[in-house]
Amino acid sequence: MATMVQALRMALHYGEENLGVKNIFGEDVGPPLGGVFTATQGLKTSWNSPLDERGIIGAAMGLAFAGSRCVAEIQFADYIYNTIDLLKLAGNQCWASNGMWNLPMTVMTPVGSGIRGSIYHSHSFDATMTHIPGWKIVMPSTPADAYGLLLSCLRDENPTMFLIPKALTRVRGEELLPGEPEEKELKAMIDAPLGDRSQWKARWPEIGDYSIPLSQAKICRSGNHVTVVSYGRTMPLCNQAADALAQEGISVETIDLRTLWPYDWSAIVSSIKKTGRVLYVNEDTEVTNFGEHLIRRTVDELFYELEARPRLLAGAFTPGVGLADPLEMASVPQLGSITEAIRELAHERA
Amino acid sequence: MATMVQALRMALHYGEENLGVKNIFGEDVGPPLGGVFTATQGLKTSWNSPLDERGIIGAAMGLAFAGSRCVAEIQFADYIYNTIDLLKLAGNQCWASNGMWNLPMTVMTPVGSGIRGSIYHSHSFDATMTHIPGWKIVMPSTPADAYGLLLSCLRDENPTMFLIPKALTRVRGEELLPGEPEEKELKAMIDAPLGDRSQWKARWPEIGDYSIPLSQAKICRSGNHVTVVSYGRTMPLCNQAADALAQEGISVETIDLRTLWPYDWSAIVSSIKKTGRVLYVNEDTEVTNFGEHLIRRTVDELFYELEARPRLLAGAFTPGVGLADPLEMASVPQLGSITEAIRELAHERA
Amino acid sequence: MKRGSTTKNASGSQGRLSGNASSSASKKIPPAMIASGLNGKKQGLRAEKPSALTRSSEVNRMVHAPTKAVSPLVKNGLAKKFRLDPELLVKIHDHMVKTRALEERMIKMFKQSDGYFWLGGPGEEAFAIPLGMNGKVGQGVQYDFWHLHYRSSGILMPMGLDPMGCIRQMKNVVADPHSGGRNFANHLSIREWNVVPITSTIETQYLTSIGSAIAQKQEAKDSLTVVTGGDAGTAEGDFASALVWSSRPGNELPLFMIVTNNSWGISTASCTQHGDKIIADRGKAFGIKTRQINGLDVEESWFAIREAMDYVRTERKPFLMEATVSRMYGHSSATGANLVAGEADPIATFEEQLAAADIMTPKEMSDLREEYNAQMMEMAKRVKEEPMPDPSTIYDYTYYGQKGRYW
Amino acid sequence: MKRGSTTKNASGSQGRLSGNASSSASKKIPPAMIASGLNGKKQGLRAEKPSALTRSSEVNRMVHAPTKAVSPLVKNGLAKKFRLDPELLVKIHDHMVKTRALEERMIKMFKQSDGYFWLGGPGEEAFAIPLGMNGKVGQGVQYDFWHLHYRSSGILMPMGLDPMGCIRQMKNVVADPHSGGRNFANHLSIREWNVVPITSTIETQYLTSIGSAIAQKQEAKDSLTVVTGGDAGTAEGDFASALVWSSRPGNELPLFMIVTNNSWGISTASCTQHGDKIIADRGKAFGIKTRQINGLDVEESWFAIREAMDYVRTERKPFLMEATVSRMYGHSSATGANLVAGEADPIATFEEQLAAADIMTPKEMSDLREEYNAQMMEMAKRVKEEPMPDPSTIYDYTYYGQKGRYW
Ligand SMILES: Cc1ncc(C[n+]2csc(CCOP(=O)(O)OP(=O)(O)O)c2C)c(N)n1
Ligand SMILES: Cc1ncc(C[n+]2csc(CCOP(=O)(O)OP(=O)(O)O)c2C)c(N)n1
Ligand SMILES: [Mg+2]
Ligand SMILES: [Mg+2]
Repeated sequence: MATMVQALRMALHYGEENLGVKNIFGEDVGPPLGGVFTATQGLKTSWNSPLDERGIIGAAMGLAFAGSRCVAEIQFADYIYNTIDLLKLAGNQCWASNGMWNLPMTVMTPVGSGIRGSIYHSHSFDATMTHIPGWKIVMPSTPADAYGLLLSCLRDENPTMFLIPKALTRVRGEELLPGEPEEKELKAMIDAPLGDRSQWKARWPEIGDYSIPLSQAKICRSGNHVTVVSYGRTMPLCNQAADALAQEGISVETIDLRTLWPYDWSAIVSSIKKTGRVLYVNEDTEVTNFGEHLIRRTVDELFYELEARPRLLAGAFTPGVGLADPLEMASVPQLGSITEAIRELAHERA
Repeated sequence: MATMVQALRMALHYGEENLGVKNIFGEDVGPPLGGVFTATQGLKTSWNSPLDERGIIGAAMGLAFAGSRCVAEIQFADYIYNTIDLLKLAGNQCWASNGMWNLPMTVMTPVGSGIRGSIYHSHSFDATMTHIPGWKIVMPSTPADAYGLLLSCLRDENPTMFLIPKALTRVRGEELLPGEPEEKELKAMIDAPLGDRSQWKARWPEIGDYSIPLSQAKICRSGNHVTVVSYGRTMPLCNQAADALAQEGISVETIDLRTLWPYDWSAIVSSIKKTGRVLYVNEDTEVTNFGEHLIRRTVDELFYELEARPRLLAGAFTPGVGLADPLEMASVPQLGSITEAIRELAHERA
Repeated sequence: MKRGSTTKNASGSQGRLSGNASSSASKKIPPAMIASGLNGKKQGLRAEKPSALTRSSEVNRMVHAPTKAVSPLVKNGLAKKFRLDPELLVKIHDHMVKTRALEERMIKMFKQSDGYFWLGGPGEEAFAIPLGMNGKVGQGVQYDFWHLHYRSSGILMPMGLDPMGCIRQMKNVVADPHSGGRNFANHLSIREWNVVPITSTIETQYLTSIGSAIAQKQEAKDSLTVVTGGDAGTAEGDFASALVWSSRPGNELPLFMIVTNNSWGISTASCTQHGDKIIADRGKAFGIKTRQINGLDVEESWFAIREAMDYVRTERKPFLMEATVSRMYGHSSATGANLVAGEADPIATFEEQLAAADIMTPKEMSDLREEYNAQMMEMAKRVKEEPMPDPSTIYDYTYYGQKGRYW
Repeated sequence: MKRGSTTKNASGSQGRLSGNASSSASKKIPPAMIASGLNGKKQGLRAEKPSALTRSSEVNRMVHAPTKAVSPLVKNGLAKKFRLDPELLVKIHDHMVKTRALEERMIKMFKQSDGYFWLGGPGEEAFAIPLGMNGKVGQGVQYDFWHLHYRSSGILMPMGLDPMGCIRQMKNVVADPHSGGRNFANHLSIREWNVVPITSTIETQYLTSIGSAIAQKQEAKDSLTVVTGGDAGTAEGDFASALVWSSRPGNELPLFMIVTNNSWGISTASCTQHGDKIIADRGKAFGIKTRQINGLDVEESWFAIREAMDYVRTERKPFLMEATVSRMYGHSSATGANLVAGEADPIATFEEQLAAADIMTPKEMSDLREEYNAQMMEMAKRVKEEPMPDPSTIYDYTYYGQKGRYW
């Protein structure tokens, strides 16, 4: 069972071989490191860029203008915040030229907490990013989804933003990708060795064209009492909470949004129509948060079908995630707080 | 009756004389132009900076570190989007140093539509900015409020963001500031002449310490049926709509939020408790919008007091505001759409 | 106009061009292709789209023609001794006048409230037209890419820019071919010629230019990327990023970086902000070839541009050029868009030289000007009748090919 | 250690210092003030806070003492002929060893899971300590401001940095004086000494440094702003912004810009990314004084820093210095934090020189190292018992002075 970084690597390889990806670049993306999370090890078109995020996004846009498909990495989403103007431009070039131009490019960047990254390695990016029109935005929570969504990004004619939940990069999936060798074998094939790597070459397994369409959510657990919508790091926690609460007789439907924009509203609607109760969970700071958009839309379209007020569980509105364990735990949703929020919602009187 | 830019100029002068403001700077902020909206004409500490927004925000932070109070202008909010990382830093330095440092600095920037600014001179900034912790954020809708709020910003020990609704910069107020000379006289005193200005000096009227505390909303119109919360360009439109709807027997309470963060929640609560209906109006694009935060909080705390679903009227989620008149009109709230939204809300069956 | 009656001197101090050009020829790299026709006929309202692959030999013939005897008509040694063929000079002049007529018409439109905002390039023609004429024009990575400043109508004119398209954008009508009525005047976009959308955001084009130059480095033998911007804008870090990325050892980019220095950023004088008295010198620490030129002079521009482009095309390495230009109508309509005293007029200078060299008569030149003025006026009149975009279209093309509200 | 037994040569090729220093004295600008005591006593666990206004004359005496006869103990001409007074050399060495001991203890803490992350400055001591010692240390605009990179413990050590504070930050306990357990190791912040919070965001310090330098230009006669950063980081446009802003004609800033060049950005070799082979050369186009030095050598660093600081203090103009340093334990704990073969050790070199010059014996030096190692170990032990921050405090100090949830 591949980890998420292994899945990303295989998807990028597939992209190089089959989808015309010609450049995979960013800070420390090429050899010898292959990315600080190793997502780009062994790839034939990967290279190290100057330490310049604005240059990285600009270069990606220019490559896209030239019709050369690329994947640009920003090492941590914390360091993408000096490029918001460029992301806005990338998202507006088709519109501004009244449909003349399109920018087929993918930006990927690790987001969120979970590795004790403290103030400058824990930021989320979903709130800021979903406010920028013209992009498609995805965030997987499993290796298989990471693989399949990345393939769809690499096929899209528009700029795509691939958010990698950094806490999950080394978590193994439960599903095998078609053609995926077993764990040890896979590791031997595509993980760069420690020490000297100058002679090393990846041997790539034949993983097929397993792609997951954008804008399609996934029902992770079916249930009738409460709908929980999440993505990324908090998604597995929501599933765990659902499993635990099943013991208490609370039937929770969990939905992995997977594509944040344009998102699968119909999946949410069907579920809420069934449960009448919804909790949105993400770990970005809670003010002007994407979950608040989802609540607004829920209120707009489903107000009179709700049995309880729709809720958001998100990150505390602090300037950062503190390093010390108690601080990180208290700043972003954890299994405990998620479980509690679902339980409370389930028990609220209609 | 001063215009908003005149009020800003007088407040900045007051700041130079009484509040320790030592540098007012930005692109074209100093002589001869005194700002593209003339907000900084005639001020003794104003100067032109290099064309570099990142340098401008960085310089402001450094001045604040050095205890030198400053006002930095970004010529249009459209051009502040390459500094979001720096705004995040300015907002986190006190917190990151566990209270050791504070940054007394004010950034001001014109926002929004209304001057046919098309794609790159019409952006709003309230959504992105309210997602950044550690700042106080204001946005006036009248000259008097502009004066009073700016004074409070210049007194604050924290970074303050002053958003100028550019559509209202030349609109005259209804209230006179204490000590304000009449219109013509004021113009002769503080508006730079056309042509050669090298010998010109402003003569400043004695406007007192008329300041408006931050985090205090203002009830513009009292009413019982519907609460409307807005700020900036759309605020006068909401008031006009309220006046018009009064003729139809709809009693609208309009609230000018004035400080967007930390905002005056209690003013909103009192009003909604009375009306049971609320419409939030702003012109930023509607996805992951600050009004959605206000709706979320309304739902969180007042769900069971609402007689109708709370609503948001905001800018269309497009990559920009198009230049042609029909495009701008259709992209951001106008008097017609605001009036219609209030009417619909008032008529919705409880 | 009198053809062939002038002088030509290819052996001056700037005579490196022919050397370079022949060295490029010996490397079997096709020379730069000219962007516009040379038949000397006045063009009709609708500019013809030139073929990118024609006329290169024609240009070469004219530029490299053997030196002729000095014309007896050149007066007192005061007149410029042109090195370019008269036919080419006349063509350049034609594009310059046409560009100016277009810009001045758009200024008038602004003043008559037929458009909300104007900014553009009067004062840059002597540099812009030679630049555009030396482009390799077409679509895709084998052709030059253009990441341009908002004063670039002159660069695109010799490629066959349709003035009506510009006027439509000025009036923001739905038929505006660059933005469908969404963007400001001179925010041009032409995918067929690799002209990426011009944005107002100062200096970001220096970042995007990196990418198309990378693609060209990887996939093309002689195409290059041109990026232009103003002097004040070089204070943005993005300018430095282009220097860094274009000079990575072993990965140098075919990037022709240009700074058009008009000494101002809106109301702010360069000399008050720029310790880098010669902006081009900023390339030196990176080992980038640099040059500062007088962009108000047609021939100096022509030869400097040819030389730089040949270098970039053949060496696949960057070049940084700073060209002095003027800002004849000030920054934009926001500052009045009136003729500014003291700003040099490169067309006036060029016309004096052309007259002195007996290449064109004053009457020919004023006739030409009037003809173009009349054409532009006619277009501006026509555009008044054209429809605005429909409000229902605001969501169109948020994504490629998408129409209508999508969420 | 043997005092006064070594050589001193103030007349070498780097002899400009005394000239500059005396010229600054003649302008009645107070000389740079030394940041740390010189009494040669081993410091206790708790470093004393030095007074910013003391000891300047003491340093001057040592640096400018008349040349003494060459010690007979200097061997074979191989030994370095020191120009600095032995007492000062011993003090520098003391700070270097103490800094190294602190960093190596923090690395051990990381490996023992007493902290989540380490990065720091082993390999930079020969440059860092002279830099810190020449600061004018205190609070407010009349003192130097420090906008520092995350490898700067050595700069602050001579000012009196409390190692226990660093160790507390490493263990993110509530008593961490720099961030209250919120930030990574070596993300120091000391308002009393104008050390602004060190952030992880590469190169943004070059932007903030502009502001404190403006304040000093306006309000102070001889204080300056120091900004430091790595080599790879200069690819960010922010580095160029500092060059632009510090060299505005007539508004030049007292900004001492430093690049510590260790040839790497994490895993990426500088030579693969930087066409600017000498980073300092980037200042030249701006008319900024520049210099590239060997930051692995104590005396070269000392004199270059003095000279540069004197220039900035007296002329109120910027200086750009590039110092070669090493990265002895690699980038950070993320890359293992193991000793890297081939990386120069400036302390080892310095100790050989000190021994050869008979300024200290190997035994004295190893005793010193052991003593500091023991002190640091003791501190690391103590910190294990200290409490973590309380979760209820996450909102504290979002605003100045504010505690608890505020909205
Ligand atoms: C990023 C950004 N900041 C500010 C502006 C506002 N602005 C428009 S033009 C201009 C001056 C540009 O000067 P320069 O780069 O010299 O170009 P010029 O207009 O002189 O050709 C400014 C400040 C902008 N468009 N973009
Ligand atoms: C803006 C930003 N981008 C990326 C990073 C991730 N990062 C941390 S250190 C580093 C390399 C820095 O290299 P250099 O500037 O040479 O400093 P050194 O670590 O070598 O001292 C990178 C890329 C960051 N911290 N900040
Ligand atoms: Mg200019
Ligand atoms: Mg380095």
